[in-house]
Amino acid sequence: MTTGTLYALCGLGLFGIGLGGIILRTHLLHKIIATNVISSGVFLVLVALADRTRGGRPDPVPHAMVLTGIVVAISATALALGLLRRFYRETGRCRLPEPGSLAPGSLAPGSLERWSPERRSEGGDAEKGNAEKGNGEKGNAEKGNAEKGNAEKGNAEKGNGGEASGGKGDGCRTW
Amino acid sequence: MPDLVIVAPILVPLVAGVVAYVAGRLRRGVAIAVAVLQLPLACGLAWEVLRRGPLHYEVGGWSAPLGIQLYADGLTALMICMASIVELAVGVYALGYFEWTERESQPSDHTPPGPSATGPAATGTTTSESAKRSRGGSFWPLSLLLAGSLNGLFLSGDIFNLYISLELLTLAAVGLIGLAASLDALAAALRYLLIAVVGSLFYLLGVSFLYSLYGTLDWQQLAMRFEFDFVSRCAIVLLVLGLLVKAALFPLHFWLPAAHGSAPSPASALLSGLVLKAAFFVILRLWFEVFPHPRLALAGQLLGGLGAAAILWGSLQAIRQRRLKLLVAYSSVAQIGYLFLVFALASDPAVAWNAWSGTAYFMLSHACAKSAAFLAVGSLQLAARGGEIEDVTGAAADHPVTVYAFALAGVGLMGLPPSGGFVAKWLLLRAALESHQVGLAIVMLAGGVLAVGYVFRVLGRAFAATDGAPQRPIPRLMQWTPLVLALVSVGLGLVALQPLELLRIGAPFAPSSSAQSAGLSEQAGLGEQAGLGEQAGLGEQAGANP
Amino acid sequence: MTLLDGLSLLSIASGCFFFVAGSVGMLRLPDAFTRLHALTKADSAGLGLLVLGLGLQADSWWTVLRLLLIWLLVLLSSATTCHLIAQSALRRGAALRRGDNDE
Amino acid sequence: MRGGRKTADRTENTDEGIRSKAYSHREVSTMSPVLWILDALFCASLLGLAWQTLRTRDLFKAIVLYIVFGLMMAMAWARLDAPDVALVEAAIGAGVTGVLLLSTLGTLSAARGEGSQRGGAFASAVPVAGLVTGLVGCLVGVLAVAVWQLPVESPGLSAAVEARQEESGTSNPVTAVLLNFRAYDTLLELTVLLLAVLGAEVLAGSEAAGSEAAEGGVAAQETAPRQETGPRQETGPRQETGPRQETGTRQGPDAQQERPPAADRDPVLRGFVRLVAPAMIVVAGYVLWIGGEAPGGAFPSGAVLAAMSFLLMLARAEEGPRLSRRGGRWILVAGLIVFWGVGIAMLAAERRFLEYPVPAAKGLVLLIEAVAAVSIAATLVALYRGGRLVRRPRRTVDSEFRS
Repeated sequence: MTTGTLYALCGLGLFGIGLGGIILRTHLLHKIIATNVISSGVFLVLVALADRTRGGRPDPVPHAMVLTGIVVAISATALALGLLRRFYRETGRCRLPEPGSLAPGSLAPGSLERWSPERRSEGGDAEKGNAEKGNGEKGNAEKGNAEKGNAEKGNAEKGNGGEASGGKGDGCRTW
Repeated sequence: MPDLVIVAPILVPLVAGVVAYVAGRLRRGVAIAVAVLQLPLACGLAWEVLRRGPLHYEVGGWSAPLGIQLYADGLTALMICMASIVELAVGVYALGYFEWTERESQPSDHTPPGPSATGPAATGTTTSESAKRSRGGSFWPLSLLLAGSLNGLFLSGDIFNLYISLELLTLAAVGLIGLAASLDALAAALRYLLIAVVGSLFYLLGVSFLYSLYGTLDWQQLAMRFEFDFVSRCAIVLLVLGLLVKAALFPLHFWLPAAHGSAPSPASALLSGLVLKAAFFVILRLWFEVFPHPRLALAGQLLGGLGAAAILWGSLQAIRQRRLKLLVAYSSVAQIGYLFLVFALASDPAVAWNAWSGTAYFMLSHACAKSAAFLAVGSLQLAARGGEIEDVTGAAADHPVTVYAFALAGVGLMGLPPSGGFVAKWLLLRAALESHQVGLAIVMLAGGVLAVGYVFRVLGRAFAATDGAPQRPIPRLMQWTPLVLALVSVGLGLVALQPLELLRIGAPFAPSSSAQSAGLSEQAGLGEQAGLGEQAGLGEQAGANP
Repeated sequence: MTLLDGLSLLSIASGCFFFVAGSVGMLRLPDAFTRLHALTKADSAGLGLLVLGLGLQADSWWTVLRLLLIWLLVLLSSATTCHLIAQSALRRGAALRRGDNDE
Repeated sequence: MRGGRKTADRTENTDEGIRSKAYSHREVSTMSPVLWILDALFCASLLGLAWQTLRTRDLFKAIVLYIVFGLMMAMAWARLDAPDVALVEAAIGAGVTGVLLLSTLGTLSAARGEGSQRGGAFASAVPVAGLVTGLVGCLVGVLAVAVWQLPVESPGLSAAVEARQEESGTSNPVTAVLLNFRAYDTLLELTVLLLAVLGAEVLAGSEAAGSEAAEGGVAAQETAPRQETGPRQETGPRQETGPRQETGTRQGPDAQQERPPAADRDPVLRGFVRLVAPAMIVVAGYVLWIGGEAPGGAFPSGAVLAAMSFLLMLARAEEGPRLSRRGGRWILVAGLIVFWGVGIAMLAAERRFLEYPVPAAKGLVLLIEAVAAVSIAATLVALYRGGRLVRRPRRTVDSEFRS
């Protein structure tokens, strides 16, 4: 086995580990790290396979490709982290809801509970729950503003009514 | 100068995107000017391709294995025309959209804060106001960069360059979804970003296998050197799997409805109309022009089967939706299914041309119809102050133009004559029947019937008697642009000959002229077989001597 | 193997020993401050010995100079980082207890 | 075996010292069993680190492990004769990514005043996890067989690159590929960076009622204005900043340590920065310049500059030259503008797009790289700061910019 093959296999291993991580880990920061592990793996395969050239010189083309790839990866990572911070700031959580459960129309009546409360307790720490509760209150207050934008009914009941309308199946509101 | 024809569709929007990023208040003007300019550029490219056959351009003057090659054939030209039409319409619509949303939300910002909004919140609103303006402003550079990346992807002759283009599209799409700033949009954008990045990495791993096997990244050289061995098959699986995620084929579509349903409407139109097509375009290219091999037929059947499943599943979900934009987004899931039927159909060489050209035409007409539908729905939603289908009750009375636009777009989605969707489905159906894949034909018909179902769910509400509250007025731009785009999608059925002739150039299948002309003349009701034959002959000639 | 090689080998080996010791200390020592102590030992002494060993092997003074420069920079930055971490640990009251996530 | 490849054929027209540093392992890379075992150990530790990174529940630990992983990757690149990649991986892959991850973790855990945050459980029950592991394992297994079956030698393009090296205007083959043979890729790559900045800016800046809110139904869950009450607030560092954020830049890589703004009165850090920052500028210039001949170039150089900026921010010494927001934007896109400008100039000179005339190639490559390095550094800083290079706009600039 040549060095190239060895490192290519290692890259595949990283690819697999990252893939498992992105599927199985729930915390978004973990998922983002996992994508970076996957990309490291792919880059390693790319260079390691091209390491086996005839002439004896390493092939610069894959090196350039990996350089490009690293830059693309950091761009995507930075964007994902920006999204995560924003998402956290607005929801107090670091996990994606189940696909579709947040999309208001497709939310079955019971499905909101399916992911919010149990996930909330799953971190195992009370502080998080508190953080979210505080957040939720703030969210309600805030909703007053948002809905004024919508409905131009701009009065106080509307702000409070947000909670009631949450029952309509709107995933975000009951937080 | 003919060389410029192939570079300009990439150069102009990308440079304009950079300019729009720094230009401050000029950005809107820049964006619109470029959107208008792109249409003649795309037509120029199509004309050159028609005249000279497939075009090659070596960027930097380095020939293929070392440098990057741009390549334009009929399919590329058609895609670029498609993109420029949709981008123009979306750009014009967005002018009205962002101006209007800013204007509409401003008064509420200035109203005295309610009991919930205390002092700090009030300062918060001023912050938010400027943020909002700049956010509407970010649409322009993002959409320009998106347009440039799309054209770059369609023109690219290099599989690594395709990877970068795909990533550009992903990041631009995420930015566009993020413009909506709603929580749904954030979650959808995050999910889309993670999934799309992993998809790209699958693709890149496939690229690395191919490169280490064949020592080239140029797909035409790859096509010449390609051997169907085990490693290559692994590479095919990786490439196609990565792209399937981005094209949202049925079991991998789960990110799509939320992402397209929560983006701002102009962005949804771009994403559903164009970005999905880009990933599919790459699969189409690679599958039929790089890896064509009889033993791919089985995998093709699998993809076709998934496509059929997507048609049924997406349509049924669309019918079940309560929200307008999700309905349209699920319709995209279904329509993507039609595109994938080609992999099952084209395994029979006799019908391959019909299936392939039908699919390409389907991309074109679906891009127009779906974008029009999203734009129309966006207008209706704004007018109705709500995104539920219920909310548009009676919209036809207040906004007849918009409702009419949605209906026309629906005609395209359902594939009724004389729309472009009809031509495409007709070609696909013929291919299915002639290759005795009756199941697929039935699914196609069922998909059409189901599309009638979901389109009429909206139309039914729109035409229902209203219960009083009149809807808000919306700017003219936002009423007429969807209508024009929808008219284009319908009109595509009447001018099908020219695009199909364009497609012929550099096509992977020699058109079996008898089936082709018979099919076309029947559906288009033109009956000028002789003329068509002539045109076809010309097209072939043009293709032969570039 | 010349004397120079031998010296170089010795120096590199002892440098590696410092690194191993530093890592073990990092893992085994009970609180932030003692761990920092272990780490900076590895940084300064271990790296210094490595640089010495490599410098003996270098073929030009220019290279030796650059190796020394590297060492100097690492010394500077590790001292600063150590200072900052210790300060922040102090402020957080993490002193002298087993911290799981302090450094 | 890699024994066959040696340095004999390198055109040695550059500083011998650098060569011997950068490629020194080549002499010993004949595949001896000892070396093989070392390689295998190295790969195993890479895999182990990745595994631990994704397995641990403590996110802080995960990030630190990831940074270590990135540094190990850099060594792997060096081992694979890819010193250019090693430089960029160490600087960007490990360094900047690590900074971004840590600062994000800071924002996340600052909300709860904790130093670290639990990563939470795995997604699913054991059978599902088993299924996923099995599937991924199968995929990797099949791919491994494919890798195993690859011919021992790959065709590659090194010969082609070597043949045209003379015309490329640079004697570092990787730079030649990046900035000449495949310059178009690099141009698009810079566009990717711009898109990331744009996206980050959209996300960080859009605090307001979204357009969808006006559109109606789509639940516009609006964020609190920044001055919210609630548990997140008593924290020190905040990462996100709106256009008016006045709190400056307390957060740094160690933001989660909840440091009061002590750096102002911290003489050690200030002294260190004062010493190191100029040196880093010199290094960045050197790396850029040497990129024409040896490992280096715009990306590592930009990363060094960005690292310097992070340091300056950490020491709160970043005031420096005053910039308007628009000025910041110009810096961010300067690299792209020059790159496009060169490409278009070539078109105007009746050449192909990005086809440099051979005598001018060296100068053009250097020009593009120099400007690109600054833009890359600016971009990395901007990504760290939520899409803006300039954090504290003066009001006038802000209002002027509102269109």
